[in-house]
Amino acid sequence: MDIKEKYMEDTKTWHVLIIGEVDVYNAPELKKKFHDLAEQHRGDFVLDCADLTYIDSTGLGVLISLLKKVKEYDGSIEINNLKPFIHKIFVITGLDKIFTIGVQEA
Amino acid sequence: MDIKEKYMEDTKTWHVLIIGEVDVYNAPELKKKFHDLAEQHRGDFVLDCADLTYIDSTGLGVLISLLKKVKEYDGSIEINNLKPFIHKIFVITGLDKIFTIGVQEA
Amino acid sequence: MNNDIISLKLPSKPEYVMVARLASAAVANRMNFDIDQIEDIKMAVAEAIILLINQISNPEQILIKLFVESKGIRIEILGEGLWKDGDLSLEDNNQTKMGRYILSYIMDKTEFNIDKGLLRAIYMYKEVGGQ
Amino acid sequence: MNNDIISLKLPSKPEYVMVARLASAAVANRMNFDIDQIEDIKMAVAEAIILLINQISNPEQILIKLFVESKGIRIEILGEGLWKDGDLSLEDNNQTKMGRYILSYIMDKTEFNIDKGLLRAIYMYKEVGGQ
Ligand SMILES: Nc1ncnc2c1ncn2[C@@H]1O[C@H](COP(=O)(O)OP(=O)(O)O)[C@@H](O)[C@H]1O
Ligand SMILES: Nc1ncnc2c1ncn2[C@@H]1O[C@H](COP(=O)(O)OP(=O)(O)O)[C@@H](O)[C@H]1O
Repeated sequence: MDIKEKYMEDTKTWHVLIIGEVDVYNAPELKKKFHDLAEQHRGDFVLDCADLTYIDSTGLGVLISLLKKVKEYDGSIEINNLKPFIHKIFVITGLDKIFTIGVQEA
Repeated sequence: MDIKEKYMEDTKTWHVLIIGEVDVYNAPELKKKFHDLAEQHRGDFVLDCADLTYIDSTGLGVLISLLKKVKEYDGSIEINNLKPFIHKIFVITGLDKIFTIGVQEA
Repeated sequence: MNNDIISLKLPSKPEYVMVARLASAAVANRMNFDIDQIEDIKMAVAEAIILLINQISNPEQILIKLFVESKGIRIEILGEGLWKDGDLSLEDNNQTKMGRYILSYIMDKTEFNIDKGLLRAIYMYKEVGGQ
Repeated sequence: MNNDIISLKLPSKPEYVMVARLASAAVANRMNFDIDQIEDIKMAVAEAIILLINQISNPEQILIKLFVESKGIRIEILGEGLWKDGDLSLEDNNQTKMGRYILSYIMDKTEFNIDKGLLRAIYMYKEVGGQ
Protein backbone atom coordinates (compact mmCIF):
# COMPACT_ATOMS: atom_id res chain seq x y z
CA MET A 1 0.00 0.00 0.00
CA ASP A 2 1.13 3.49 -0.80
CA ILE A 3 -0.62 6.79 -0.07
CA LYS A 4 -0.21 10.13 -1.85
CA GLU A 5 -2.10 13.11 -0.46
CA LYS A 6 -2.54 16.76 -1.38
CA TYR A 7 -4.62 19.42 0.35
CA MET A 8 -6.54 21.82 -1.91
CA GLU A 9 -6.81 25.13 -0.07
CA ASP A 10 -9.46 26.57 -2.42
CA THR A 11 -11.96 23.72 -2.02
CA LYS A 12 -10.78 22.70 1.47
CA THR A 13 -10.43 19.16 0.23
CA TRP A 14 -7.93 16.36 0.79
CA HIS A 15 -7.16 14.50 -2.42
CA VAL A 16 -5.80 11.09 -1.50
CA LEU A 17 -4.46 8.49 -3.91
CA ILE A 18 -4.63 4.97 -2.46
CA ILE A 19 -2.29 2.64 -4.31
CA GLY A 20 -2.02 -1.14 -4.04
CA GLU A 21 -3.56 -3.40 -1.41
CA VAL A 22 -5.23 -2.32 1.83
CA ASP A 23 -5.42 -5.31 4.14
CA VAL A 24 -5.50 -6.32 7.80
CA TYR A 25 -1.73 -5.74 7.97
CA ASN A 26 -1.57 -2.16 6.78
CA ALA A 27 -5.10 -0.94 7.63
CA PRO A 28 -3.95 0.46 11.02
CA GLU A 29 -1.33 2.56 9.22
CA LEU A 30 -3.97 3.89 6.80
CA LYS A 31 -6.31 4.69 9.69
CA LYS A 32 -3.62 6.70 11.46
CA LYS A 33 -2.75 8.50 8.22
CA PHE A 34 -6.39 9.47 7.58
CA HIS A 35 -6.92 10.69 11.12
CA ASP A 36 -3.70 12.71 11.01
CA LEU A 37 -4.83 14.39 7.80
CA ALA A 38 -8.27 15.18 9.25
CA GLU A 39 -6.56 16.71 12.29
CA GLN A 40 -4.27 18.78 10.09
CA HIS A 41 -7.09 20.25 7.97
CA ARG A 42 -10.75 19.60 8.71
CA GLY A 43 -11.48 19.14 5.03
CA ASP A 44 -13.60 16.93 2.82
CA PHE A 45 -11.92 13.81 1.43
CA VAL A 46 -11.74 12.71 -2.19
CA LEU A 47 -10.22 9.24 -2.41
CA ASP A 48 -8.86 8.21 -5.80
CA CYS A 49 -8.94 4.41 -5.93
CA ALA A 50 -7.88 3.95 -9.57
CA ASP A 51 -4.86 1.97 -8.35
CA LEU A 52 -6.45 0.33 -5.35
CA THR A 53 -6.18 -3.38 -6.18
CA TYR A 54 -7.59 -4.94 -3.01
CA ILE A 55 -9.39 -3.95 0.18
CA ASP A 56 -10.59 -6.26 2.93
CA SER A 57 -13.13 -5.74 5.72
CA THR A 58 -10.56 -4.07 7.98
CA GLY A 59 -9.83 -1.60 5.19
CA LEU A 60 -13.53 -0.89 4.85
CA GLY A 61 -13.60 -0.37 8.64
CA VAL A 62 -10.95 2.32 8.20
CA LEU A 63 -13.13 4.12 5.67
CA ILE A 64 -16.09 3.97 8.07
CA SER A 65 -13.91 5.26 10.86
CA LEU A 66 -12.80 8.18 8.66
CA LEU A 67 -16.43 8.88 7.80
CA LYS A 68 -17.32 9.14 11.51
CA LYS A 69 -14.38 11.50 11.96
CA VAL A 70 -15.27 13.87 9.10
CA LYS A 71 -18.96 13.81 10.10
CA GLU A 72 -17.85 15.44 13.37
CA TYR A 73 -17.13 18.61 11.41
CA ASP A 74 -19.81 18.05 8.75
CA GLY A 75 -17.27 16.95 6.15
CA SER A 76 -17.84 14.44 3.37
CA ILE A 77 -16.04 11.57 1.65
CA GLU A 78 -16.09 10.81 -2.05
CA ILE A 79 -14.63 7.51 -3.27
CA ASN A 80 -13.68 7.60 -6.96
CA ASN A 81 -12.52 5.23 -9.68
CA LEU A 82 -13.21 2.01 -7.82
CA LYS A 83 -12.44 -1.08 -9.86
CA PRO A 84 -15.67 -3.01 -10.53
CA PHE A 85 -14.68 -6.07 -8.46
CA ILE A 86 -13.87 -3.81 -5.50
CA HIS A 87 -17.06 -1.83 -6.00
CA LYS A 88 -18.87 -5.14 -5.64
CA ILE A 89 -17.63 -5.41 -2.04
CA PHE A 90 -19.02 -1.95 -1.29
CA VAL A 91 -22.38 -3.03 -2.69
CA ILE A 92 -22.42 -6.35 -0.79
CA THR A 93 -21.75 -4.56 2.50
CA GLY A 94 -24.15 -1.70 1.81
CA LEU A 95 -21.32 0.82 2.04
CA ASP A 96 -22.30 2.14 -1.40
CA LYS A 97 -25.24 3.73 0.41
CA ILE A 98 -23.21 5.64 2.98
CA PHE A 99 -20.40 6.82 0.66
CA THR A 100 -20.52 8.79 -2.58
CA ILE A 101 -18.94 6.38 -5.01
CA GLY A 102 -17.58 6.47 -8.55
CA VAL A 103 -16.68 3.31 -10.47
CA GLN A 104 -14.12 2.76 -13.25
CA GLU A 105 -15.39 1.94 -16.71
CA ALA A 106 -14.95 -1.80 -17.22
CA MET B 1 1.16 -16.39 -20.21
CA ASP B 2 -0.25 -15.00 -23.40
CA ILE B 3 1.30 -14.93 -26.87
CA LYS B 4 0.54 -12.57 -29.75
CA GLU B 5 2.29 -13.21 -33.04
CA LYS B 6 2.41 -11.56 -36.46
CA TYR B 7 4.39 -12.57 -39.53
CA MET B 8 5.97 -9.74 -41.54
CA GLU B 9 6.11 -10.87 -45.17
CA ASP B 10 8.50 -8.09 -46.27
CA THR B 11 11.22 -8.86 -43.70
CA LYS B 12 10.32 -12.56 -43.34
CA THR B 13 10.17 -12.08 -39.61
CA TRP B 14 7.91 -13.38 -36.84
CA HIS B 15 7.09 -10.64 -34.33
CA VAL B 16 6.05 -12.31 -31.10
CA LEU B 17 4.77 -10.56 -28.00
CA ILE B 18 5.29 -12.66 -24.85
CA ILE B 19 3.02 -11.51 -22.04
CA GLY B 20 3.03 -12.53 -18.38
CA GLU B 21 4.90 -15.42 -16.80
CA VAL B 22 6.67 -18.25 -18.62
CA ASP B 23 7.23 -21.08 -16.18
CA VAL B 24 7.59 -24.85 -15.94
CA TYR B 25 3.82 -25.19 -16.31
CA ASN B 26 3.32 -23.33 -19.57
CA ALA B 27 6.79 -23.66 -21.13
CA PRO B 28 5.75 -26.79 -23.13
CA GLU B 29 2.88 -24.80 -24.66
CA LEU B 30 5.26 -21.99 -25.62
CA LYS B 31 7.72 -24.47 -27.13
CA LYS B 32 4.99 -26.01 -29.29
CA LYS B 33 3.80 -22.55 -30.36
CA PHE B 34 7.31 -21.45 -31.39
CA HIS B 35 7.95 -24.64 -33.33
CA ASP B 36 4.58 -24.37 -35.08
CA LEU B 37 5.40 -20.83 -36.14
CA ALA B 38 8.85 -21.83 -37.42
CA GLU B 39 7.20 -24.63 -39.43
CA GLN B 40 4.63 -22.23 -40.86
CA HIS B 41 7.22 -19.67 -42.04
CA ARG B 42 10.95 -20.25 -41.79
CA GLY B 43 11.49 -16.69 -40.62
CA ASP B 44 13.63 -14.81 -38.15
CA PHE B 45 12.13 -14.20 -34.72
CA VAL B 46 11.80 -10.89 -32.91
CA LEU B 47 10.53 -11.46 -29.37
CA ASP B 48 9.06 -8.45 -27.61
CA CYS B 49 9.41 -9.07 -23.86
CA ALA B 50 8.17 -5.69 -22.62
CA ASP B 51 5.38 -7.47 -20.73
CA LEU B 52 7.27 -10.62 -19.83
CA THR B 53 7.23 -10.55 -16.03
CA TYR B 54 8.92 -13.85 -15.23
CA ILE B 55 10.83 -16.64 -16.95
CA ASP B 56 12.37 -19.70 -15.33
CA SER B 57 15.04 -22.15 -16.54
CA THR B 58 12.48 -24.22 -18.47
CA GLY B 59 11.38 -21.06 -20.29
CA LEU B 60 15.02 -20.32 -21.14
CA GLY B 61 15.26 -23.90 -22.40
CA VAL B 62 12.41 -23.13 -24.80
CA LEU B 63 14.31 -20.15 -26.18
CA ILE B 64 17.41 -22.29 -26.70
CA SER B 65 15.31 -24.95 -28.40
CA LEU B 66 13.84 -22.30 -30.73
CA LEU B 67 17.34 -21.05 -31.47
CA LYS B 68 18.42 -24.55 -32.52
CA LYS B 69 15.37 -24.74 -34.74
CA VAL B 70 15.90 -21.42 -36.54
CA LYS B 71 19.64 -22.13 -36.90
CA GLU B 72 18.61 -25.09 -39.11
CA TYR B 73 17.54 -22.61 -41.76
CA ASP B 74 20.09 -19.92 -40.83
CA GLY B 75 17.49 -17.80 -39.07
CA SER B 76 18.09 -15.53 -36.08
CA ILE B 77 16.41 -14.55 -32.82
CA GLU B 78 16.30 -11.07 -31.35
CA ILE B 79 15.01 -10.63 -27.79
CA ASN B 80 13.84 -7.10 -27.07
CA ASN B 81 12.70 -4.98 -24.13
CA LEU B 82 13.74 -7.39 -21.40
CA LYS B 83 13.07 -6.03 -17.93
CA PRO B 84 16.39 -5.53 -16.11
CA PHE B 85 15.74 -8.22 -13.47
CA ILE B 86 14.95 -10.73 -16.22
CA HIS B 87 17.94 -9.62 -18.26
CA LYS B 88 20.01 -10.48 -15.19
CA ILE B 89 19.02 -14.15 -15.59
CA PHE B 90 20.20 -14.10 -19.21
CA VAL B 91 23.53 -12.70 -18.07
CA ILE B 92 23.94 -15.20 -15.21
CA THR B 93 23.32 -18.12 -17.58
CA GLY B 94 25.47 -16.71 -20.38
CA LEU B 95 22.47 -16.64 -22.72
CA ASP B 96 23.14 -12.95 -23.38
CA LYS B 97 26.08 -14.20 -25.48
CA ILE B 98 24.06 -16.48 -27.73
CA PHE B 99 21.04 -14.19 -28.25
CA THR B 100 20.82 -10.63 -29.54
CA ILE B 101 19.28 -8.84 -26.59
CA GLY B 102 17.71 -5.46 -25.88
CA VAL B 103 16.93 -4.28 -22.35
CA GLN B 104 14.27 -1.86 -21.09
CA GLU B 105 15.39 1.45 -19.67
CA ALA B 106 15.21 1.17 -15.86
CA MET C 1 -5.45 -31.66 -10.73
CA ASN C 2 -8.51 -33.41 -9.30
CA ASN C 3 -8.23 -34.47 -5.66
CA ASP C 4 -5.04 -32.51 -5.23
CA ILE C 5 -4.56 -30.99 -1.79
CA ILE C 6 -2.52 -27.87 -1.09
CA SER C 7 -1.83 -26.92 2.50
CA LEU C 8 -0.27 -23.87 4.05
CA LYS C 9 0.58 -23.20 7.68
CA LEU C 10 1.12 -19.66 8.90
CA PRO C 11 1.74 -17.89 12.19
CA SER C 12 -1.48 -16.26 13.35
CA LYS C 13 -0.41 -12.70 12.41
CA PRO C 14 -1.77 -10.01 10.10
CA GLU C 15 1.47 -9.87 8.10
CA TYR C 16 0.95 -13.37 6.74
CA VAL C 17 -2.61 -13.00 5.50
CA MET C 18 -1.16 -11.80 2.18
CA VAL C 19 0.73 -15.10 1.85
CA ALA C 20 -2.51 -17.08 2.11
CA ARG C 21 -4.25 -14.70 -0.26
CA LEU C 22 -1.66 -15.04 -3.01
CA ALA C 23 -1.30 -18.80 -2.60
CA SER C 24 -5.08 -19.30 -2.85
CA ALA C 25 -5.29 -17.01 -5.86
CA ALA C 26 -2.59 -19.05 -7.60
CA VAL C 27 -4.46 -22.32 -6.99
CA ALA C 28 -7.76 -20.81 -8.16
CA ASN C 29 -5.97 -19.48 -11.23
CA ARG C 30 -4.71 -22.95 -12.19
CA MET C 31 -8.27 -24.31 -11.71
CA ASN C 32 -9.76 -22.08 -14.39
CA PHE C 33 -11.79 -19.88 -12.09
CA ASP C 34 -12.38 -16.57 -13.86
CA ILE C 35 -10.77 -13.34 -12.65
CA ASP C 36 -13.74 -12.23 -10.56
CA GLN C 37 -14.02 -15.62 -8.91
CA ILE C 38 -10.30 -15.62 -8.14
CA GLU C 39 -10.79 -12.26 -6.40
CA ASP C 40 -13.67 -13.78 -4.40
CA ILE C 41 -11.60 -16.78 -3.29
CA LYS C 42 -8.66 -14.55 -2.37
CA MET C 43 -10.90 -12.34 -0.29
CA ALA C 44 -12.80 -15.21 1.34
CA VAL C 45 -9.57 -16.84 2.50
CA ALA C 46 -8.35 -13.52 3.88
CA GLU C 47 -11.61 -12.73 5.69
CA ALA C 48 -11.72 -16.20 7.23
CA ILE C 49 -8.18 -15.80 8.59
CA ILE C 50 -8.96 -12.31 9.88
CA LEU C 51 -11.97 -13.70 11.78
CA LEU C 52 -9.76 -16.36 13.38
CA ILE C 53 -6.85 -14.12 14.35
CA ASN C 54 -8.90 -11.12 15.48
CA GLN C 55 -10.56 -13.01 18.32
CA ILE C 56 -9.61 -11.97 21.84
CA SER C 57 -8.32 -15.49 22.33
CA ASN C 58 -6.70 -16.61 19.12
CA PRO C 59 -4.76 -19.62 17.83
CA GLU C 60 -0.99 -19.79 17.36
CA GLN C 61 -1.11 -20.94 13.76
CA ILE C 62 -3.53 -20.92 10.91
CA LEU C 63 -3.75 -23.98 8.68
CA ILE C 64 -5.20 -23.43 5.23
CA LYS C 65 -6.20 -26.49 3.22
CA LEU C 66 -7.28 -26.19 -0.37
CA PHE C 67 -8.97 -29.21 -1.96
CA VAL C 68 -9.08 -29.22 -5.74
CA GLU C 69 -12.30 -31.01 -6.72
CA SER C 70 -13.75 -31.76 -10.13
CA LYS C 71 -16.38 -29.03 -9.89
CA GLY C 72 -14.91 -26.53 -7.50
CA ILE C 73 -12.61 -25.69 -4.63
CA ARG C 74 -13.16 -26.72 -1.03
CA ILE C 75 -11.33 -24.66 1.55
CA GLU C 76 -10.68 -25.29 5.24
CA ILE C 77 -9.23 -22.59 7.47
CA LEU C 78 -8.32 -23.99 10.87
CA GLY C 79 -6.95 -22.45 14.04
CA GLU C 80 -4.12 -24.57 15.48
CA GLY C 81 -1.79 -24.78 18.44
CA LEU C 82 -2.31 -23.29 21.87
CA TRP C 83 -5.03 -20.72 21.91
CA LYS C 84 -3.80 -17.62 23.63
CA ASP C 85 -5.63 -16.93 26.88
CA GLY C 86 -8.31 -14.36 27.16
CA ASP C 87 -12.07 -14.04 27.33
CA LEU C 88 -13.65 -17.06 25.78
CA SER C 89 -15.88 -15.08 23.52
CA LEU C 90 -16.19 -14.56 19.82
CA GLU C 91 -16.16 -10.78 19.84
CA ASP C 92 -19.03 -10.00 17.56
CA ASN C 93 -18.84 -6.38 16.51
CA ASN C 94 -19.64 -4.56 13.29
CA GLN C 95 -16.20 -5.40 11.93
CA THR C 96 -16.53 -9.17 12.34
CA LYS C 97 -20.13 -9.06 11.15
CA MET C 98 -18.96 -7.38 7.97
CA GLY C 99 -16.23 -10.00 7.45
CA ARG C 100 -18.66 -12.89 7.99
CA TYR C 101 -21.20 -11.30 5.72
CA ILE C 102 -18.73 -10.79 2.86
CA LEU C 103 -17.53 -14.37 3.25
CA SER C 104 -21.01 -15.87 3.10
CA TYR C 105 -21.91 -13.75 0.13
CA ILE C 106 -18.95 -14.47 -2.14
CA MET C 107 -18.65 -18.20 -1.45
CA ASP C 108 -21.26 -20.80 -2.43
CA LYS C 109 -21.16 -22.53 0.97
CA THR C 110 -19.74 -21.35 4.29
CA GLU C 111 -19.75 -23.09 7.65
CA PHE C 112 -18.40 -21.76 10.93
CA ASN C 113 -17.19 -24.13 13.62
CA ILE C 114 -17.68 -22.35 16.95
CA ASP C 115 -16.72 -24.23 20.07
CA LYS C 116 -16.98 -22.81 23.61
CA GLY C 117 -17.54 -19.35 22.19
CA LEU C 118 -14.42 -19.50 20.03
CA LEU C 119 -14.32 -19.67 16.28
CA ARG C 120 -12.15 -22.72 15.58
CA ALA C 121 -12.51 -23.32 11.86
CA ILE C 122 -14.22 -22.12 8.71
CA TYR C 123 -15.23 -24.41 5.85
CA MET C 124 -16.02 -22.99 2.44
CA TYR C 125 -16.81 -24.14 -1.07
CA LYS C 126 -16.95 -22.43 -4.42
CA GLU C 127 -17.93 -23.93 -7.74
CA VAL C 128 -15.97 -23.27 -10.93
CA GLY C 129 -18.13 -21.42 -13.40
CA GLY C 130 -20.73 -20.59 -10.72
CA GLN C 131 -21.77 -17.00 -10.13
CA MET D 1 8.29 -11.75 12.58
CA ASN D 2 11.59 -13.26 13.81
CA ASN D 3 11.61 -17.04 14.14
CA ASP D 4 8.30 -17.33 12.33
CA ILE D 5 7.94 -20.42 10.17
CA ILE D 6 5.71 -20.66 7.12
CA SER D 7 5.17 -24.02 5.49
CA LEU D 8 3.49 -25.06 2.31
CA LYS D 9 2.81 -28.53 0.97
CA LEU D 10 2.07 -29.07 -2.70
CA PRO D 11 1.52 -31.97 -5.07
CA SER D 12 4.67 -32.55 -7.09
CA LYS D 13 3.31 -31.02 -10.32
CA PRO D 14 4.31 -28.12 -12.56
CA GLU D 15 0.94 -26.38 -12.10
CA TYR D 16 1.64 -25.71 -8.43
CA VAL D 17 5.09 -24.15 -8.76
CA MET D 18 3.33 -20.78 -9.16
CA VAL D 19 1.69 -21.26 -5.75
CA ALA D 20 5.09 -21.65 -4.08
CA ARG D 21 6.49 -18.74 -6.03
CA LEU D 22 3.77 -16.31 -4.99
CA ALA D 23 3.72 -17.47 -1.36
CA SER D 24 7.51 -17.04 -1.07
CA ALA D 25 7.36 -13.64 -2.72
CA ALA D 26 4.71 -12.55 -0.20
CA VAL D 27 6.86 -13.64 2.75
CA ALA D 28 9.95 -11.94 1.31
CA ASN D 29 7.89 -8.81 0.74
CA ARG D 30 6.84 -8.66 4.40
CA MET D 31 10.51 -9.13 5.41
CA ASN D 32 11.67 -5.96 3.68
CA PHE D 33 13.65 -7.63 0.94
CA ASP D 34 13.90 -5.20 -1.97
CA ILE D 35 12.13 -5.85 -5.27
CA ASP D 36 15.14 -7.46 -6.97
CA GLN D 37 15.76 -9.72 -3.99
CA ILE D 38 12.11 -10.74 -3.92
CA GLU D 39 12.46 -11.76 -7.59
CA ASP D 40 15.55 -13.77 -6.69
CA ILE D 41 13.79 -15.61 -3.86
CA LYS D 42 10.75 -16.30 -6.02
CA MET D 43 12.93 -17.72 -8.74
CA ALA D 44 15.14 -19.74 -6.40
CA VAL D 45 12.12 -21.45 -4.83
CA ALA D 46 10.73 -22.23 -8.27
CA GLU D 47 14.02 -23.60 -9.62
CA ALA D 48 14.49 -25.78 -6.55
CA ILE D 49 11.02 -27.29 -6.98
CA ILE D 50 11.61 -27.81 -10.71
CA LEU D 51 14.82 -29.71 -9.92
CA LEU D 52 12.92 -31.98 -7.51
CA ILE D 53 9.93 -32.70 -9.71
CA ASN D 54 11.80 -33.06 -13.00
CA GLN D 55 13.78 -36.08 -11.82
CA ILE D 56 12.98 -39.39 -13.50
CA SER D 57 11.97 -40.66 -10.06
CA ASN D 58 10.24 -37.86 -8.23
CA PRO D 59 8.47 -37.34 -4.91
CA GLU D 60 4.69 -37.20 -4.39
CA GLN D 61 4.68 -33.91 -2.56
CA ILE D 62 6.91 -30.92 -2.16
CA LEU D 63 7.24 -29.34 1.26
CA ILE D 64 8.43 -25.75 1.32
CA LYS D 65 9.53 -24.32 4.66
CA LEU D 66 10.36 -20.66 5.02
CA PHE D 67 12.18 -19.58 8.18
CA VAL D 68 12.06 -15.88 8.95
CA GLU D 69 15.33 -15.03 10.70
CA SER D 70 16.62 -11.75 12.02
CA LYS D 71 19.05 -11.21 9.16
CA GLY D 72 17.53 -13.18 6.34
CA ILE D 73 15.37 -15.98 5.08
CA ARG D 74 16.22 -19.66 5.32
CA ILE D 75 14.40 -21.93 2.89
CA GLU D 76 14.02 -25.71 2.81
CA ILE D 77 12.51 -27.47 -0.19
CA LEU D 78 11.92 -31.13 0.55
CA GLY D 79 10.62 -34.04 -1.51
CA GLU D 80 8.06 -36.06 0.46
CA GLY D 81 5.94 -39.18 0.20
CA LEU D 82 6.58 -42.19 -1.97
CA TRP D 83 9.10 -41.53 -4.67
CA LYS D 84 7.75 -42.72 -7.94
CA ASP D 85 9.77 -45.63 -9.37
CA GLY D 86 12.27 -45.19 -12.12
CA ASP D 87 15.97 -44.98 -12.69
CA LEU D 88 17.67 -43.95 -9.53
CA SER D 89 19.58 -41.16 -11.13
CA LEU D 90 19.60 -37.42 -10.94
CA GLU D 91 19.29 -36.71 -14.62
CA ASP D 92 21.94 -34.09 -15.13
CA ASN D 93 21.40 -32.38 -18.44
CA ASN D 94 21.86 -28.81 -19.61
CA GLN D 95 18.42 -27.91 -18.32
CA THR D 96 19.05 -29.03 -14.73
CA LYS D 97 22.55 -27.58 -14.81
CA MET D 98 21.08 -24.23 -15.76
CA GLY D 99 18.54 -24.44 -12.91
CA ARG D 100 21.19 -25.36 -10.36
CA TYR D 101 23.47 -22.64 -11.61
CA ILE D 102 20.80 -19.92 -11.39
CA LEU D 103 19.89 -21.09 -7.89
CA SER D 104 23.45 -20.99 -6.60
CA TYR D 105 24.03 -17.61 -8.14
CA ILE D 106 20.99 -15.74 -6.80
CA MET D 107 21.02 -17.16 -3.26
CA ASP D 108 23.75 -16.53 -0.68
CA LYS D 109 23.98 -20.19 0.33
CA THR D 110 22.69 -23.32 -1.40
CA GLU D 111 23.03 -26.93 -0.38
CA PHE D 112 21.79 -30.00 -2.27
CA ASN D 113 20.93 -33.18 -0.42
CA ILE D 114 21.49 -36.03 -2.86
CA ASP D 115 20.85 -39.55 -1.60
CA LYS D 116 21.24 -42.71 -3.71
CA GLY D 117 21.43 -40.60 -6.84
CA LEU D 118 18.21 -38.75 -6.07
CA LEU D 119 17.89 -35.11 -5.14
CA ARG D 120 15.92 -35.18 -1.87
CA ALA D 121 16.10 -31.65 -0.56
CA ILE D 122 17.52 -28.21 -1.21
CA TYR D 123 18.53 -25.80 1.54
CA MET D 124 19.00 -22.11 0.79
CA TYR D 125 19.67 -18.85 2.56
CA LYS D 126 19.47 -15.22 1.56
CA GLU D 127 20.36 -12.20 3.65
CA VAL D 128 18.16 -9.11 3.78
CA GLY D 129 20.03 -6.17 2.33
CA GLY D 130 22.72 -8.42 0.84
CA GLN D 131 23.49 -8.22 -2.88
N1 LIG E 1 -21.59 -1.55 8.26
C1 LIG E 1 -21.12 -0.83 9.31
N2 LIG E 1 -21.80 0.18 9.81
C2 LIG E 1 -21.30 0.86 10.85
N3 LIG E 1 -20.13 0.63 11.40
C3 LIG E 1 -19.39 -0.37 10.93
C4 LIG E 1 -19.85 -1.14 9.86
N4 LIG E 1 -18.90 -2.05 9.59
C5 LIG E 1 -17.94 -1.84 10.44
N5 LIG E 1 -18.19 -0.83 11.26
C6 LIG E 1 -17.34 -0.34 12.33
O1 LIG E 1 -16.85 0.95 12.10
C7 LIG E 1 -15.60 0.92 12.74
C8 LIG E 1 -14.87 2.15 12.61
O2 LIG E 1 -15.42 2.85 13.62
P1 LIG E 1 -14.84 2.82 15.10
O3 LIG E 1 -13.90 1.71 15.28
O4 LIG E 1 -16.00 2.92 16.03
O5 LIG E 1 -14.13 4.20 14.97
P2 LIG E 1 -12.78 4.63 15.59
O6 LIG E 1 -11.93 3.41 15.67
O7 LIG E 1 -12.34 5.62 14.60
O8 LIG E 1 -13.19 5.18 16.93
C9 LIG E 1 -15.00 -0.24 12.11
O9 LIG E 1 -13.77 -0.61 12.59
C10 LIG E 1 -16.12 -1.21 12.40
O10 LIG E 1 -16.06 -1.80 13.67
N1 LIG F 1 23.21 -23.22 -21.60
C1 LIG F 1 22.75 -24.12 -22.46
N2 LIG F 1 23.39 -24.38 -23.60
C2 LIG F 1 22.92 -25.27 -24.46
N3 LIG F 1 21.79 -25.95 -24.28
C3 LIG F 1 21.11 -25.74 -23.18
C4 LIG F 1 21.54 -24.82 -22.23
N4 LIG F 1 20.65 -24.81 -21.25
C5 LIG F 1 19.71 -25.66 -21.58
N5 LIG F 1 19.96 -26.24 -22.73
C6 LIG F 1 19.15 -27.22 -23.38
O1 LIG F 1 18.57 -26.80 -24.57
C7 LIG F 1 17.36 -27.51 -24.61
C8 LIG F 1 16.55 -27.21 -25.76
O2 LIG F 1 17.14 -28.03 -26.67
P1 LIG F 1 16.67 -29.52 -26.92
O3 LIG F 1 15.80 -29.99 -25.81
O4 LIG F 1 17.87 -30.32 -27.29
O5 LIG F 1 15.85 -29.18 -28.20
P2 LIG F 1 14.52 -29.80 -28.66
O6 LIG F 1 13.76 -30.15 -27.42
O7 LIG F 1 13.94 -28.65 -29.40
O8 LIG F 1 14.98 -30.96 -29.48
C9 LIG F 1 16.80 -27.15 -23.32
O9 LIG F 1 15.62 -27.76 -23.01
C10 LIG F 1 17.98 -27.55 -22.49
O10 LIG F 1 18.03 -28.91 -22.16
